[in-house]
Amino acid sequence: MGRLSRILHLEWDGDTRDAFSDSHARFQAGRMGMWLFLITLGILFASTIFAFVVVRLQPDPATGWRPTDEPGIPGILLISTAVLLASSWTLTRASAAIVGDQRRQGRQWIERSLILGSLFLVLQAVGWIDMWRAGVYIDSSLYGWTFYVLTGLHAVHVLGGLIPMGVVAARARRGTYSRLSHSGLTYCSMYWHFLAGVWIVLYLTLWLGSM
Amino acid sequence: MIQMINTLSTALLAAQDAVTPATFWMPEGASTVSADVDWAFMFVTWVSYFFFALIVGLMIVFVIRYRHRKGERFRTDGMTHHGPLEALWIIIPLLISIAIFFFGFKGYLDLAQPPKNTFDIEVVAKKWQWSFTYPNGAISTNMDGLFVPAGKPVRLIMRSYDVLHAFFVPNFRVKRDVVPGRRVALWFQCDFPTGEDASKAYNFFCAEYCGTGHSNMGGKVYVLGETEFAEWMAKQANWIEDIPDDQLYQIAGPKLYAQCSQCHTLDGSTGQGPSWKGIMDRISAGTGKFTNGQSYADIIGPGKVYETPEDYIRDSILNPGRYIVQTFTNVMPTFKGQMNERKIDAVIGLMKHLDQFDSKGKLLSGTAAK
Amino acid sequence: MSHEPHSPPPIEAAAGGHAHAAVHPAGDQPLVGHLVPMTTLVVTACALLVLTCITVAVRYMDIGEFNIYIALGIAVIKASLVALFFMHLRWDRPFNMIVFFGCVLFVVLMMGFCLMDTSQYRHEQINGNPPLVAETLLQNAPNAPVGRFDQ
Amino acid sequence: MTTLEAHKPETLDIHASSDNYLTHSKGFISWACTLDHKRIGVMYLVGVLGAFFVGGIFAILVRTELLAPGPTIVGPFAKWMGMDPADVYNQWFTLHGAIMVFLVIIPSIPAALGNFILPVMLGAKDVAFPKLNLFSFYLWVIGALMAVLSLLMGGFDTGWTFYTPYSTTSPAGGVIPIVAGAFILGFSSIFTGMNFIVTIHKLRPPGMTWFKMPLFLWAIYSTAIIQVLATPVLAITLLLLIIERTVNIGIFNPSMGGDPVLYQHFFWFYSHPAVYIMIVPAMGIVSELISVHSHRHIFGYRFIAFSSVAIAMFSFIVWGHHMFTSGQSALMNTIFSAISFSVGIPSAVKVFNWTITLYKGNISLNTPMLYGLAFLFLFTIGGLTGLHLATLSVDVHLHDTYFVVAHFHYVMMGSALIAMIGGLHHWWPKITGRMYNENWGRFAWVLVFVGFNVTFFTQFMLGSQGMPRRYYDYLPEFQTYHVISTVGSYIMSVGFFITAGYLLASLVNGKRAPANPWGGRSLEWQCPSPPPHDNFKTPPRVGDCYDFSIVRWSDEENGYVVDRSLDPSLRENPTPAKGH
Repeated sequence: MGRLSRILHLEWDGDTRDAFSDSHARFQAGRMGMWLFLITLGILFASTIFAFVVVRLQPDPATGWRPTDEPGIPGILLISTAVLLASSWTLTRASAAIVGDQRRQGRQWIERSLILGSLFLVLQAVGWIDMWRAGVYIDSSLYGWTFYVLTGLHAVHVLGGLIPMGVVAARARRGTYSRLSHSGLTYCSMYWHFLAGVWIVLYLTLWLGSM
Repeated sequence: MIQMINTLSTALLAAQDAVTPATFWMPEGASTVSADVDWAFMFVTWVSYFFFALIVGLMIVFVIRYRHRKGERFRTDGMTHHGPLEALWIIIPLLISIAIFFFGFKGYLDLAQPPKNTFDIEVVAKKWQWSFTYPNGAISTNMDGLFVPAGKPVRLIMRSYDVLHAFFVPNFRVKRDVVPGRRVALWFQCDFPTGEDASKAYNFFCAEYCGTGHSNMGGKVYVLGETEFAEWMAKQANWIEDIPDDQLYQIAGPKLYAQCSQCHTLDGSTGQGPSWKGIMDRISAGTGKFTNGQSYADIIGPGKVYETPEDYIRDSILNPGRYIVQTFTNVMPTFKGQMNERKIDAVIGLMKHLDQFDSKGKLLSGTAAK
Repeated sequence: MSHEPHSPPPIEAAAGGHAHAAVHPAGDQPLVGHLVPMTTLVVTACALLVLTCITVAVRYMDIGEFNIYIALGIAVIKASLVALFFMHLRWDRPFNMIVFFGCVLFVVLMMGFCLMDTSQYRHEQINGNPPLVAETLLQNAPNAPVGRFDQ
Repeated sequence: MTTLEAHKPETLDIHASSDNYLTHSKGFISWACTLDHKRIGVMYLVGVLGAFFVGGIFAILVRTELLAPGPTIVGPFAKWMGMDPADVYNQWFTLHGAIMVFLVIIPSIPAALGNFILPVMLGAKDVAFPKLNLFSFYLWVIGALMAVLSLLMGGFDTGWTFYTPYSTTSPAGGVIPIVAGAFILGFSSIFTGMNFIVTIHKLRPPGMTWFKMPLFLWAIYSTAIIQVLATPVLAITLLLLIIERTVNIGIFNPSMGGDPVLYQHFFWFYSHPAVYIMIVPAMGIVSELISVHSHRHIFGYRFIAFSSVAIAMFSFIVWGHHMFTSGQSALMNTIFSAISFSVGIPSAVKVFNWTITLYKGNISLNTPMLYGLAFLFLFTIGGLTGLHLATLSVDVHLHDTYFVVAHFHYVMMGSALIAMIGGLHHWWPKITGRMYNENWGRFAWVLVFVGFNVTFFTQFMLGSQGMPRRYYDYLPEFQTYHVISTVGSYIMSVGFFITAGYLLASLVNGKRAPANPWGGRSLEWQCPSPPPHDNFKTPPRVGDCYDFSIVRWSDEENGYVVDRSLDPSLRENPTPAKGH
C-alpha cells in the first residue's frame, strides 16, 4: 500500500483498530451508533420545529403571522413530499431485493432512490425560486425566514444523505452487497427514512403555520 | 404548608422599624422584602455551614486516623454498603430541600406580586443609560438618580431600547431583566427616607451584560419623604422651563452635557463620538467628512439638507444614524422624546460658547449671569 | 467484511434482550426488507395519512389554544409510527426503544415548559413593533426590514 | 481456578515486550492519522492543556484589571487595539469563559482522559468507532482554530452565553466565527458521546457486567447520554443565531415578533446539562481517586453509579433556574426552583459515600489523593452554595453577581478541573510511563488549593454584597475583596506553573513507572505502563474492581501487584488482613 493510500485509509499503523470480534457484533454496534446519531438529529429538528411553533404562536396582532401580500407555502412542495416518500419506498424495495439475493434489482432500486432523492432537491429549489419570485425573502418577515431556514436545514441533510447513497449505489454496482452483508445499505436507509419522516412533520408544520 | 411557614416567619421577623444593618454576607437591607430574603439566605447558609463542617470534619478525621504506610497490609473490614444509611442521606437532604424551597417560594411570592396601589414609574433602558419618567412627566436619568417616595410601593415599568439590561438594587434585594420587546415590572417599597444625600442613597446597577458601558450603567436611588418627593417631582418636571432664556445654555447646558459626556469630550480628545471642541468651527469650515463621503459643506447651507448648522445638530441628536462623521461608528442612541426644543437649544448654546465652560462642562466662574 | 454463510437468526432472538451481542453467531443479519410484512407497512402508511387528515381537520375547527397541543401530539405519534415500523424500531433491541422514547419525553418536556412559559408572559409583550427597538435596529443593522411594522 | 494460576502475578506481561503505544510507530503522520484511542486521548490532552493555558492567561488579565476601580491595565491594550478600555476587558472575560467552557472543561475529562482510559478500563482494544473518534478530535481542532480566527477578525465581547440580542447586534467582528466554532465543538462532543455509549454497550469483555464496571465508566456513560441528547439543541440554537446575525432578522429578535427569552430557554436547555457534562465525569474520577488511594472498597457502589445516571436525567429539566430574573414567568420560576433541588440529592449521596469510603481505609496521601480530597472540600462548598441559587427569593438578589461567579468556579474549576488534574496525576504514570516528583506535586497542590480558595471564596462576599458580574469598573467599597481575590489567583497560577514544570520534567528524567504504582484494581492497572498498542495481549481477568484485599506491594515490581493468593476464598482459613 502506498504512503498516501495508507494515510487516506487511516491505516498508518497497519490496522483499522477494529475492536469487534465478528462482523455481526460490528453491525449491531453500527446500528446502535446510527440510532444515536438519528436521535441527535431528531432532537435538532424537533427543537427547530419547536422554535418555529413558539414564534408562530406569538404573532403580531396588527399584521398576523403571514403578511397579506406574501403567498402561502408553494404547492410544489406537495409534489416533492410525494417524491421523497417514493424514494423512501424504493429504498425499502432495494433492501428487500438485496436480502432476497436479487442483486441486480437491488442495484436498480438504489439507483432509483438516488434519482428520486436528487429530484426532491430540485423540486425544493423550484419551491424556493417560487417564493423568491413572489417577493418572500429570508429577511422580509419571520414567515419567510422560517420557511427558508427550515426547508434549507432539511435540504442540507438530504444533500448530506445523497452522498453516502451515491457511495452505496457505486458499491451495489460493484456487487459489494449480499444477502448477509449489506450494513452500508442498512445505515443509509435508516438515515433516509428518518429524513422522510422529518420532512412530513416539517412540511405539515410549515403548512399549518402559514394559514 | 404555606400558612404554617407564614406564621412561622412572621413570628421570627419582628416588625421593622429601621433598615437592617449590613452583615458579613449581606449589605444593608432597606426594602420591605429584604428581611425575608436575608432570613432565607441565612437559613441556607447555616445549613451549608453544618454540612460543610460535617463532611470536611469527617474527612480530616478519617484521613488522619486511617493513614496508610507503605508495605503495610491493607485492612479490609470497612463496610461496602449500608442500605439504611444511604436511605437516611437521601431523605434528610430531601426534607431540607423542601423546606428551603418553601422559604424561597414564599419570599418570591412577595417579590413577584406588586400590591394594588403602586406608584408607577416608566423606565427605559438603553445602552448605557436609564431614564425614569414620573407620572407628572418629570424625567430623570441614572446621572440624576432614581427618586422614589418612601413608604409607598413603587413599581418600575421597564422597557429596553436595544439589548437586555437588568435593574438591580442590592439594598432592596430586587432585580429584574429588562427584555426588549416586552414591558416588565419590578416593585419594591422602602419605608426609610434617605433624603437627597448621595452618600446615604442606595446604589443601583445594570446586572445583565450589555456591552461597553455596562459597568457604568448605574446610579443612586434616593428615597424621599412624601412631601419632599412631591416637591422634587414638580421641580424636576419644569426645570428647563424655569430657566430664563438668556441663561438657558449656561444653566441647562452643563446638566444636559452630563448625558453626553460619556462619548463626547470638550477637550478635543477622542471618545466614542466626535469631540465638541471646535465643533461649530468645523461645521462652518464645511470640510469635515462623513462616512458616506459627503462633507459638511455638502449638506449644510441654504437649499441643502440642512438650512443651518443648528438644524444639522438638532437632527444629529434626534436621528443620530443619518450622517456619521468619519472614523466613528454608529453607536449613538436617539434622544427623541427626551430632548425637547428648549433642551436642544441649550445644548447648541453650550457648543457655541465652549470657552465659558471647563473641560468637564462646568461653567467657569466669572462668566455666570451676565 | 468476512463471514461464513449461515441462515440468519430469527428476529425475535435479536430483540430478546440479551446483554451481549456475542450470543449470536457471526454474520450480518438482514434486518431491513422483506422481514416487515407489507401489510404492516401499508397499515402504518394509512394511519399516517389518517392522522394527517385529523391534523388538518383540527386546524379548521376553531378550538383555540388546544390546536397546537393536538397538532404537536399527533406529530409525536406520527414520528413514533415512522420510527417503530418504517425504521424497524419495533423489532430492534429494547435499549434503542428506551432511548427513543426517553428522547421523546425530554423533547416534550422541553416544549411543554417553554410553551407554558411563553403563554404566561405573552401579556407583557408589546404589540406591534416596539418603536424603540425598531429605531435601534435601523441604526445597528441598516438593512433590517423594520419599516413595515412602524406605526 | 488453579493454584498455579493464582500465584502468578497478573502484571506478568509487563516484561513481555517493550513495545508500547508511544513507540509503536514514529513520525508526525503516525500521530496525525492514528486511530489508536490512546494517542487520540494524548492529542486531546495536549490540546486541552494548551487551551487551558490560554484561558488561564485571560483569567489572570481579568483579575489583574480588577485590582482597582477604573482602567488598571487595559489602557495600553486599548490603545494598541484601538478600542474602548471597557471593550478590551469585555473581550478578555468573554474569551476566558468561552475558551474554558467549550475548549477546556467540556472536552477535558471525557475526550482527553476518557479516550485514553475508557477502553483500557473496560478491557477493550479500542472504542467502537475509531475513525469517528479521530474525526471528533479534528472537529475539536477546527473549533479551536475558529476561536483563533475570531480573534483575528476582531474578537468577540458577547460573554460565553452569546445572549441575544446583544450577540446579534454586537459590533465586534469575530462573533460569527466563535459561534460557528462552538457549533463545531458541539458536534465533536456529540460524536465522542455516541462513541462511548456504543463502546460501553457493545465492547465489554466477558465478565465485565454493568455492575462490575468502575464508577468512572458509569460517569462517562451518563455524561455521554447528556452529550448526545442535549448538544443538538445548542447546535441548532447557535446555527439560528448565526443566520439571525447574518440577515438581521430571526426568531430571537423582538422587533419582528421573535423572542429573546426563547434563546435563553434553548441555550440553557443545553448549557445546564453541559454543566453536568463537566462535573459528572469529574465525580467519576473522584470515585476512582478516593477508593484507589485509600485502598478501600468504594462505599455504596450502586448508589454512586445510579446517582450519576439520576443527575444526568434531572439535569434536563432544571435549566430554568438560570432564568429566575430573566423574564421567565413566575409560574415557571417556581416549577424550576422546585425541580432544581432534586439535583442536590444525588450529589449529596455521592459526597456522603465518598466520605464514608475514607472510613477504615488505608489512605495514602499521594498527589492524586490530595486532589481528590480537595475536590471533596471544594465541591461541598460549590454544591451547598447551589442551594442559595436554587432558592427563588435569594437567587433574585444573587443572580448575575459575583456570588454566581464564585459558585460556578467552585463547581467548574474547583471541582471539574481539580478532579481532571487529580486524574491527570493519577493516570500520568500510565499515560507516559514515568513517575513525577511527589514532593513537588504536594507542594504545588498546596498552592493551588490555597490560591483557589483565596481567589473564589472572597467572591461569595463580593456577590452577596451586590457586586454585579462582568464589570470592569466598580465602586471603591468592593476593592478590598477584589485585591484579595487577585492575589489568590496569582498564588494559584504559580501552583499551576509548578505543576506544568514537574510534569514536563518527569518526561525527561522521571523514574520508570511500574504497571500499578498506586495499588489500583481496575483493568488499566493490569496492563503495562504505558499500555501496548493493543492494550491487552490476552483478555484481562475481570474481578471486583474495588476489592483491594488481594492487592499487595511488591518490591521487585516497585509497585503493587494483584496477588490472587491473598484471596481469602482460596485459602483454607480465611482471616481478614488487618493493617493496624
